[in-house]
Amino acid sequence: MTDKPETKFEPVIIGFTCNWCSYRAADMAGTARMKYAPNVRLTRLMCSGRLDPTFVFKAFAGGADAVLVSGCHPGDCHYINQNYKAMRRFHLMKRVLVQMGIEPGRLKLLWASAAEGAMFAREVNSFVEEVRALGPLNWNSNHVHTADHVMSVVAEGHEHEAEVAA
Amino acid sequence: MKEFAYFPGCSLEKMASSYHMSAMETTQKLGVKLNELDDWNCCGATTYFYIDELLAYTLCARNLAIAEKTGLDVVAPCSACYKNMFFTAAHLKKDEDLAEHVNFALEEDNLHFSGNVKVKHLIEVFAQDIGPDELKSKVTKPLEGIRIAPYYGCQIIRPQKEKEDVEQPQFFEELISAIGATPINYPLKMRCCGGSLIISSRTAALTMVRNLLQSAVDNQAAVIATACPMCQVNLEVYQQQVNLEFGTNFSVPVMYFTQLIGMALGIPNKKLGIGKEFVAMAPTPLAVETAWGLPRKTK
Amino acid sequence: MTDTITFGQEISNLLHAAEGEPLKTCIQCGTCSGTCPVAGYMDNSPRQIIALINLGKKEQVLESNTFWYCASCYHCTVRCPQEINITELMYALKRYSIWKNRYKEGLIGPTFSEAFVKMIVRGGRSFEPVLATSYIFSFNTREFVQEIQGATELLLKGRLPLLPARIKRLENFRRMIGRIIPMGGLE
Amino acid sequence: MDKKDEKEKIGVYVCHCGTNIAGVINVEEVSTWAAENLKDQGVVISREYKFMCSSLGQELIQKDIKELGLTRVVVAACSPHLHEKTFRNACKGAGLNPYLCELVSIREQDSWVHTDKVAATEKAKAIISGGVSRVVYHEALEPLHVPIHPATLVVGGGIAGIQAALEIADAGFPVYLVEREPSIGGHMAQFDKTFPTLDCSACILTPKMVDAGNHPNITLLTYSEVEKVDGYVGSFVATIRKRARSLREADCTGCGICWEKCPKKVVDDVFEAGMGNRKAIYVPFPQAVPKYPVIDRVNCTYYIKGTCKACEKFCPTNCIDFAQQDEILTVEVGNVILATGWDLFDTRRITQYGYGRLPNVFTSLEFERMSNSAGPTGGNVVLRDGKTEPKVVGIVHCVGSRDKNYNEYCSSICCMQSLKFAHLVKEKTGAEVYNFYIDIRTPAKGYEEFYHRLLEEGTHFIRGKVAEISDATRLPSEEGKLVIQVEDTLTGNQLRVPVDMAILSAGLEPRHDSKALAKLFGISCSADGWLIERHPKLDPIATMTDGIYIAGCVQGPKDIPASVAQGAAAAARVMGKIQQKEIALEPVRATIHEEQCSGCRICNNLCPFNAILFHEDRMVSEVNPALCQGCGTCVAGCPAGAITGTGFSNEQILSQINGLLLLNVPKKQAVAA
Repeated sequence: MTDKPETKFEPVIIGFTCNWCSYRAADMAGTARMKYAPNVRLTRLMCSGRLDPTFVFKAFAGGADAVLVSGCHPGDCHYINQNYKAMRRFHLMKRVLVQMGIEPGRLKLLWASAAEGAMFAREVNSFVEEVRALGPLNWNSNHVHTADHVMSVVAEGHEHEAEVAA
Repeated sequence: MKEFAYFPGCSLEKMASSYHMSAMETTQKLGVKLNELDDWNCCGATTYFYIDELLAYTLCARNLAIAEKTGLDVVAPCSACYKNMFFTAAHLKKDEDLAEHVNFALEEDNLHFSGNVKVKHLIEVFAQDIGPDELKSKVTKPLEGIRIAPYYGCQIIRPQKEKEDVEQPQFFEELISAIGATPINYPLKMRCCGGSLIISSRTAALTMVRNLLQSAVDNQAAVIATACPMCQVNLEVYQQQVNLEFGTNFSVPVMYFTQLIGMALGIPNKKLGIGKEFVAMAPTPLAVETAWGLPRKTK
Repeated sequence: MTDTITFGQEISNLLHAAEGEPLKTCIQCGTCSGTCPVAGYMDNSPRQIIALINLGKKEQVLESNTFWYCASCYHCTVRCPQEINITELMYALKRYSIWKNRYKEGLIGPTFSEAFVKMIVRGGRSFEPVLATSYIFSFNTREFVQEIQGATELLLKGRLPLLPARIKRLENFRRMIGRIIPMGGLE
Repeated sequence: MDKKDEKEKIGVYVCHCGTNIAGVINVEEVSTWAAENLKDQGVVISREYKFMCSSLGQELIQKDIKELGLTRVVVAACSPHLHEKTFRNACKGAGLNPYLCELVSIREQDSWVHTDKVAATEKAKAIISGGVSRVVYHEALEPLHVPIHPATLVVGGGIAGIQAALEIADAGFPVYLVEREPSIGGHMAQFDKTFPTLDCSACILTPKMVDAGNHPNITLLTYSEVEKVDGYVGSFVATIRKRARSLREADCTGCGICWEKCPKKVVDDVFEAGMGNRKAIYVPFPQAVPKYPVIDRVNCTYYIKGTCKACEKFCPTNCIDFAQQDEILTVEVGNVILATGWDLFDTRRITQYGYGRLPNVFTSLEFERMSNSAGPTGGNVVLRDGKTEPKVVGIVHCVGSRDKNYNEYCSSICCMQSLKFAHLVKEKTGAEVYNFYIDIRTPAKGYEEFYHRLLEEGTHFIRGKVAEISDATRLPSEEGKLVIQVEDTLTGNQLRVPVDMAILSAGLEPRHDSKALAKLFGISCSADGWLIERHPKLDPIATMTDGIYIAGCVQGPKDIPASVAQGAAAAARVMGKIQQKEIALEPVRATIHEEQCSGCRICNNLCPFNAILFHEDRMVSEVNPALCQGCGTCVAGCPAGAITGTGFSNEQILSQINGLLLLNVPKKQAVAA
């Protein structure tokens, strides 16, 4: 980090997309040759409802500077309403991130339909800029840098969810 | 007893003093206390927004901030004041950046607006907080047989705030029924009286006033009830000019709804500011004569 | 993407609480103009104004009397099928033309508005007799006589103030305005 | 994460896609990098090729599988939505289980969207690294096979449902046709003429209704509703409530004496759109199928007061049964077609158009009934007084459509419907007709020609959305008329058009209970209430739930030809399924490991398809693999981690994340990336 002060910080962002809407939005952006920042690396899930909070914390623990969670628009889920569950988890994860000393701005939720390639590209760009402004993820040294620790926090997240589900 | 902060607005100081008087009298009788805001300033009508949006928001916010200090919701009897204050409060609550600018200016008068004031129109206090049923129970001299045209005008209901009916609302009619009078249904009850165009675009405004008066008269209105000083002035004071301009012969009394409610509650005319109008309300039906304490004519 | 900002973008930027360029979504259905009580007096109907803005015809828009005829009744706004706040658009155009000091000759609106705001900035409250001087002299003789008659009658009924009302904390008030508009701008 | 004991042999194949990928990404560099740096992961070979999807490219992979004994394959090319099947089949051809192949996208998500060649190349490495890490945890899977029950449930007896039922029944398979109203026929039975040919609606519909009623393969269940659906494609079990008609159908001849003698008149809000009356015992219209009446128990004097029984007294076959109970039927079917149709937009919501307040404002359905010779006015176009013919008629388009205050979408049929009305009004009364439109949309065969015909007939067309309809008259010429206020946007004129009658061409809305229907059948429904098809272009009649198809207006507003086409198309799909006798399902499913399940039941509520069963006796949950659609929400929600999602397991995803972050790559190179 110290060698070239003039180089821009290039964040690494892990993106979770659902098979039906947001992954197709990314495909659509590609087919239409829309350009966006190369900082996002996407993973495909069948549904945003599949997003286990562990994945997000694993990504942070593994060195991602930010995580993008995306799914179908509320009301358009191909599994009826599972994206609402993703939304609930998203809010819980934000809270947990704060407890872990990570800026909540490093986690973004994006609803994108299969037709919204342009929007997807635009939102990715603005997210990259937001994360660039936050700088590299500098995890508080008090927090142990291991997956084990993350898991214990995740378990806490699950308890919250159990309450919500009940 | 319900209590509200009260923002009278410039018109009610003199031009529409009868609205002010009747508002105070009727609310007191119905158990609502209106506390006039300390050192309020003009809301700017529509003109501030023509010149500078930020200035407009700041001037409205000053009144809102003064109201906020009292911890009460604020009531405006004038539709333009109401609309300005309502949307200023709404925008400031939503737009942090705007609120910051405005509050920076307000510091000069040791004020701060944090968005915790609800803004109501005076007629909403009657329609919602008091309610037609409660009003009806307090009526001592029902205005039986009087055909009243409720004139909503524009800015009480427009622009739309939530999902309320902006085309055919009924609350004004309900209040008129509650005081024993007959609300008339006429198609132009929601149309504009011309507002400040009476100054800048006279012919246009006079035509609008003419159409409104015509619609009310065609439906046999004995009196038009308004809830806004601007509407009252346009419909009443400019009636003569309409007659000159179009060769018509209108003579329709235009009263504030609070004056009509006041009559039904048995408040003396003088306390309601009756007598300041250009077109006196013709005491045709017998019931009204009794209500007004006038001697009955023998036929 | 163009570097220069279009007239439509300029106007959209003046619309508070609007995202993007709402005017671009206009389907030219004419609901606004059909609803407008003053449309008959406008040289371009509100719908045409939107079309002109979208075409970038700045001169034609500024020469139009349309927005000075808007009575702020908001009837078009509640009916617009695309939820465009047309009344706010009219406000925006008024502000734009005052800032650019460009408006159709013979309009009372701009002069009156400036007089009104100056009055409030001075005293904090409205005072009708002073206000009248900003427009009354532009009336023709017949209108002038009618207006004076109306005023006299109002005075006789005790409905016109003889002295201007002022607010108490006027100094604070003026400093407050100073934080929004540098004094001298309007004074 | 513990590595598996036995190392997989992985082949990596990077596609150039001509210059589509190679133009931005340095494909050779990526390929070499993978061979060198992903060795620890098990990569034994890495190749690049011009077009991997070509037969030569596929053969390249197949050859390596056979010769090098590859156990896993990663192809870095286009989106899996394009060629996943291709490469899976290639692997299958070489004897490798197709699910052991992973396609990662370096085209749509890399070369096509980035311009910085270095960054794009580095990203491609990360993407491939993710794919390699993931594929290690892939499992050999077999598609699920489910037998198909030959019967079909068709819900909704309008033209789309009738068409679907007839097609399937004609092919020799049994159909249950369920209709809520006492007769099939739907909205089409209410119409007079159909655009653009002006065929008589009843003339073309009635034969089809009769066919459906008499068909040996169709079980008609009218006055009935589906209450519950269990099961999955191939074997659904539907519970249907057959409401009591209050008469024994077997004995009824449909002679009509009962409704002639019934003393109770009721305003018919359904079939006559409020324009006419029926009796408390009634058939909705003379050509009703089936011919049996029903007793409307809400309005029948006997059910209200306990006396009357006029129908029973006069019935020649003694078939009236006041004590009849609703029947609950359960039927087993392999597929379902939903064709429940639409509701008319409630024009009262647009108060400025005055419907309900101004008597001579009519809705489109009211006009349909009025112009129908079997309707309440005997086919005469008259004002609300029932006798005066209008001299001027205004037809308002886009009522409740193309308006964000009501429905944003275009209802697609109203333009043509309005043109039809204009023609009928002119034909029947000779009145002047004004059409107020925003745009005239005539995008089907013969439609534009019909519009031209109307232009020639002298109908007035005014381009402008009507602002309001009122009785606020000003001029003597407006006296006693309705005034339509509108801007003629083509000339910029403000118009006040006085008319005697205004017809509101109201839009189509989803059925008021369409959301409940979607929930009942476990399919999705858009925010405005139309059911969602599997693909808007390529699969408009299937849904995301296997075995459930949609046809007609339940999917979105459409005209009669389109509804019929969809009904037939849905039938063809169903018949194809039935012919297969069994179907293969993608094995992306969740499974619960019983020994880890704590029986907390959190997953039970998470599943949108009710695929998770709870065994009270053992206190564990179990996933029904045929019902499970593989969304994975339960996998993510299980606090005990007892659920695995095949194809998207925690190991697969977590390992892919590691790969994407280049954690599986020796440190030196990772930093360079």
